[in-house]
Amino acid sequence: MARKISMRQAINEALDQEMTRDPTVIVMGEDIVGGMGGEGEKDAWGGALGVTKGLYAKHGDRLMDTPLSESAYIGAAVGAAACGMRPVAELMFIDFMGVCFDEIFNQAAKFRYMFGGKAQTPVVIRTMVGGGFRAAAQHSQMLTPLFTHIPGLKVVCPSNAYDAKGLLIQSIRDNDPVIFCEHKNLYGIESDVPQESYAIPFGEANVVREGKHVTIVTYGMMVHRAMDAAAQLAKDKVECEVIDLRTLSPIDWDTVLDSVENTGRLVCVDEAHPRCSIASDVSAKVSQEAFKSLKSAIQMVTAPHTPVPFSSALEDIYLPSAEKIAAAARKTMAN
Amino acid sequence: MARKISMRQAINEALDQEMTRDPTVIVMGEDIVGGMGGEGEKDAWGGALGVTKGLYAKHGDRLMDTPLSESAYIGAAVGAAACGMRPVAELMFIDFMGVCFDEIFNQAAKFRYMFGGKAQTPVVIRTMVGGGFRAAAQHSQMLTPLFTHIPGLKVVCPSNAYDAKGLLIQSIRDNDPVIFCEHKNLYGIESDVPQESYAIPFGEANVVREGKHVTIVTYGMMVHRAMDAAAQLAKDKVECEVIDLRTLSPIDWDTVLDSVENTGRLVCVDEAHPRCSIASDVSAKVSQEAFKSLKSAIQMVTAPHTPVPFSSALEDIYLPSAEKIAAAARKTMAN
Amino acid sequence: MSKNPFPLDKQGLLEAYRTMRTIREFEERLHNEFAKGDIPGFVHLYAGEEASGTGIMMHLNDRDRIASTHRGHGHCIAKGVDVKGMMGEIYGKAMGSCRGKGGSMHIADLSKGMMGANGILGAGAPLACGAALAAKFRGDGGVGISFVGDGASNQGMFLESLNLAAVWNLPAIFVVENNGYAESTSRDYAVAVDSYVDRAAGFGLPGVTVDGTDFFAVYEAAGEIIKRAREGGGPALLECKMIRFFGHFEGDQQTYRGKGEVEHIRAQRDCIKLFSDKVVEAGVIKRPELEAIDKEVLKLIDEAVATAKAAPMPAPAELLTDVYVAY
Amino acid sequence: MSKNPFPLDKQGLLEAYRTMRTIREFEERLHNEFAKGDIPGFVHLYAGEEASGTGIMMHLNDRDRIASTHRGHGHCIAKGVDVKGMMGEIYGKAMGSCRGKGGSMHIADLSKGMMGANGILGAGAPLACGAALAAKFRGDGGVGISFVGDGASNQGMFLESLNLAAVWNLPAIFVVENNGYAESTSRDYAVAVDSYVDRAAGFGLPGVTVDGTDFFAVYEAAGEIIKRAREGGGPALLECKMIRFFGHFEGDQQTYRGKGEVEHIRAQRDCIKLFSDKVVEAGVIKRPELEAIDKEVLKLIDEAVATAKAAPMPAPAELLTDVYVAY
Ligand SMILES: Cc1ncc(C[n+]2csc(CCOP(=O)(O)OP(=O)(O)O)c2C)c(N)n1
Ligand SMILES: Cc1ncc(C[n+]2csc(CCOP(=O)(O)OP(=O)(O)O)c2C)c(N)n1
Ligand SMILES: [Mg+2]
Ligand SMILES: [Mg+2]
Repeated sequence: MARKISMRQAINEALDQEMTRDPTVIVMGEDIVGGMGGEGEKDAWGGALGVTKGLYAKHGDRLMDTPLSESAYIGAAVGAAACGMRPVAELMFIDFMGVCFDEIFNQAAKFRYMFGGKAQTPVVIRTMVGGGFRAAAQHSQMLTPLFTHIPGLKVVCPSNAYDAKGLLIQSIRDNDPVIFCEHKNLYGIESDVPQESYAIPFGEANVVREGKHVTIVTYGMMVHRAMDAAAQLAKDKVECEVIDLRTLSPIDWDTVLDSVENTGRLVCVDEAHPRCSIASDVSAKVSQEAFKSLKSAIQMVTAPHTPVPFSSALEDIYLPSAEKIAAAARKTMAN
Repeated sequence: MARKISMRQAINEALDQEMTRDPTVIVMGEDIVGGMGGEGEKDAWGGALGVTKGLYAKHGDRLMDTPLSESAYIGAAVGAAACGMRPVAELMFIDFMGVCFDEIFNQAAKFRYMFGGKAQTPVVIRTMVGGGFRAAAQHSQMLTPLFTHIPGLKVVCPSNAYDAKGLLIQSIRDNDPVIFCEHKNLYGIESDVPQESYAIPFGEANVVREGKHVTIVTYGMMVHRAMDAAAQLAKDKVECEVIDLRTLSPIDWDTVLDSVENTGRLVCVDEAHPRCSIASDVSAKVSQEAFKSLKSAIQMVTAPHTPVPFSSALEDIYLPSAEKIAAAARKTMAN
Repeated sequence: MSKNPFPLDKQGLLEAYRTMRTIREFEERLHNEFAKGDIPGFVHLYAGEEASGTGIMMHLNDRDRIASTHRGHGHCIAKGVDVKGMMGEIYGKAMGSCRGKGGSMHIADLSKGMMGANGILGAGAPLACGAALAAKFRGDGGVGISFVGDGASNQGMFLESLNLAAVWNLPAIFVVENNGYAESTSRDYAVAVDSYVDRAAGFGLPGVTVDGTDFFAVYEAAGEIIKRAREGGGPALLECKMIRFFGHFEGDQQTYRGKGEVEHIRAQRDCIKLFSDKVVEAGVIKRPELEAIDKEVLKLIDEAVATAKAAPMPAPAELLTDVYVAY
Repeated sequence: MSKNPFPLDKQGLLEAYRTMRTIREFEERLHNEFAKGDIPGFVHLYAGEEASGTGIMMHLNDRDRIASTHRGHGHCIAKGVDVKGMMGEIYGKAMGSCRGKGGSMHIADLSKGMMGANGILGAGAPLACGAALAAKFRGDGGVGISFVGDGASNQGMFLESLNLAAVWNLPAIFVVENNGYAESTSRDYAVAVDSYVDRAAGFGLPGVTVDGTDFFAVYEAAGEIIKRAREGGGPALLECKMIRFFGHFEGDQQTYRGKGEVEHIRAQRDCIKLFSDKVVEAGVIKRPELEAIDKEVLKLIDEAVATAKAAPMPAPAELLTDVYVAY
């Protein structure tokens, strides 16, 4: 049964269903329950933005609030995963990765390879990404490229409630560590989501709009901006094909390359900074593999090479806009 | 007066000369002196691979050994930099960045921007990078792309003793935080280095070999592999232009683009993993800016998307080889 | 006029009062403006905790440095950062302390020794060690002070810093502002030791716990610790037990708090009330003198808000300044 | 036959001896092979420290997990990892414990509860918390044990873990193997507290210090702590004071050590000698019984080295297995 629910609810439902299905699934993080040790309501917060709210009532101590010690509890999730559990640890904001990255990239990501295939580490790290929240330089970053660079990690970034549910379920069932990136500006966005449990396989991009003139490749919140740009361009009879990568590692090169072989034109859109980004990664791959198909130079629309500014006046121009995406697409048409 | 000295000596000399010139330059790290608190020799180690050996005798307490607490002492270096010092902090291996990344990317890198230009953070982080040492998955990584992605950081990776000295001096004098990457396999390599102090500006790549057929862009140890490949190809009358980027952020696009406009062919070589790498970054930029000049698809030669394996049999094929680089260059010629 | 039993002269007492009132007024106003929807982003208020920052900062000068937290407004004001610049910053305006680029969580003024509020918990502790190190090298008698909450006292960066400061014998001071909560999580749940004196002792540091709602207790304990640090006596930890008037951030419903908790603390444990009553009862200051300050403070905050609201946004070109833009 | 005054029966004592001898022989042999230039990479030897790992591991079974350090060979052997596989791994061969992909610093065998040596100091502490958490959820009475050196006891990840284990009341044990040095830096310089019992107390953890060269002291202290953890009594810290026979890593000239230090400890503080003398003097075991074990161990190590040297390298295809290769 499909209903319209928000991405926040979809994530909550995925956690609920997987916890119900598999007793080895546990969930931990700062204030993911909330109210521990105090005199008021338990489950007072359900996470900083309420995503895990209500799960404590159903699953009790399998949700664990943590001290403010990301290395310790994310490392504990990694260790528990290596010992047969399937922990989902929340890193409240991806911006906090700097205090716990070792347990992610040197431990979780490397165990399987480093131990000759004799270990698996099915841990999921749920984390909030992205700008537009006026949350300034240390609470607004995208940082997906840093994780995508690291072998052994899988990196997921859904753009809507339906994908969020299916991809989170897949993340929990997957035997490798997964960085599950939730865009804080998408939590409230609703879409049709079946009640039943379902998993969306990794490495399958979604063609969210078909078109024959220009391919736009992106993920996360930028999918919506790309769709807006495509709608603008359609008025001028420029038909964009918009591809939502959904998972950045693994990445679905086939869908991207097929599309560019058709359109001959590509715009890579990334909310991350430009250098060594997902946008440059996709641009590089396409220019190498679809060289002969390209009718014009690939365009990139990214955040600038600056920290995220606080002021709304600056953050609004920091983030790639539909206008900039449309302009880039027009540029590929002009050449 | 130029003499042949090793990259190890060149780095030591740069530190020595800058410490002599500027009393605000201080140096800190684990065992960079060595022997503190014990009964034997002070300056017993001079760093894990002896790079800072002898400086303690000259500069005394301006070299500070640290507890095994990278966040604390690298953060202290950042804080001291914001308060008027010019600290050079050693992170023994870049692989350890996961325990102190926050102080680098959220603090040092962002102060100037976040504080509206009212702060500067002239800190240098010297760190060992790269493979070929049989040091396995947690002591062999390149990781330059992770730092290059971050706005506010400058990233340097010299390929020889001459550059190491001049770039380190520039790093210390620069007012932004600099990640200074020293390839552990290059410490022993000698080249002509003037005794006098000199600074090499950032963002100026070095054309280490001129050629008209194919451009090879790389940095660090791979410069030597690329030169070997170029020598091989020269026998077949294929003339490679080899560009040593020297600094990855800022990066010298002009030199790269000029070269590709001449040759029309590009091979990007990177010891890092392929996804969101320096190689993909350069490839993206060139395919966008020099689209019309390109005669064939850009080729990338990188490490695979796997952790660094321990066994020599595997590490040798893990690292990009001169043969692979030559094959890639040939491929650009074939199309 | 009766004899002054306090460790500060009348002028000092009035100054302390003015600082605390300014913080309180600043925060109460922000609370109201936020509720109207006028203020963007995350805002963490220091109301209720004024005695701590003020009692400590009264000992400092501009060459002493502090590294603050996400809950940094009070520290900024007490350290002398311009209030209008702060308000402008919180509104994201070009006249803000950081030209609108930082926001509430990143207000800094290096010229005042304020190294920044910080969105990353625990990150200030190493920075304060660095400030202390710089002071030590310069030999200027300056100190570096790091503030953390009870929650952040479990962060590795903070814990490592205690050890580093002791090893290097730095003039560094670690203030734990223990308000009983980290967001919605009680200190009793998350900090696995009853006394911060014991935690400090685990790193060879002397530790002192004071009632952080008692300005004088803070002032005296901080004075001793700071003096010792200035004289080369090394680092120390100071725990201020205190209370938070508002939610963790604006918007927090605070259902995790016990029934009547907020009402109780506002009535019984308001550090400014406690301070005022003491100085008035001792006959050192007259109530109208305090009320005169209240008025001036109110005017200052009114002006600050009005100025901030009216001020222009940063120009678009500001996006690409103050950083090396390599792309 | 005289009465056995030891906490282990004869078989147990012989087993302990065999484990310690195996570690010693393994490490001495590596030292020599390394000197010949046959062994690649960084190698950190556990020789001299055998009583610690052995005394602790004697209490464990395969469902108990340990997270080790860069100096992990001794922990592996004591935890039951196959010695030939280990030697093969150190030589980078396909028959190695990790099929040649890990090397000395990454030997692991999850089936034996060995979660890996670790090249990142302090990183094992959170992992051991995770193992303890898993045991708690399964209710199988298992424990998670983290080893760190004195140097690594200053790492944030380790310090945070002490608090986390206490907050979650985990069956986690933190063993500080204090050999007086972190590389060339003395513990007295880098650890700003005299007693690890105090450091543990700063996180609400009971702590115990023992002479780590005394197998029996380690065995008994560990036994108590492990038993308490198994029964839900929560985490603890155990400091073993010990000595390192060789340099930090192979190639270290050790000029930072005092004159005669190494000779002294080899002569006076060799944990295996101390153990042997005790059990022989007590009349529980006869010297020839130990010598018989020595021979068997020597043979085992001879075979391990011969096998490792003769074994084939991993096939090139191995480069791309055991990981998702997305590119
Ligand atoms: C490294 C890091 N982890 C988590 C957070 C999210 N966070 C912000 S404030 C807070 C609670 C802080 O509690 P405490 O340190 O007691 O300070 P208080 O808010 O009570 O002043 C948390 C968890 C953060 N900003 N940084
Ligand atoms: C996070 C991290 N920092 C630094 C190092 C480099 N390093 C390896 S061993 C070592 C010293 C370790 O000392 P200790 O913890 O006492 O263990 P020991 O070698 O004495 O057994 C250092 C600094 C590392 N591997 N990881
Ligand atoms: Mg608090
Ligand atoms: Mg040690």
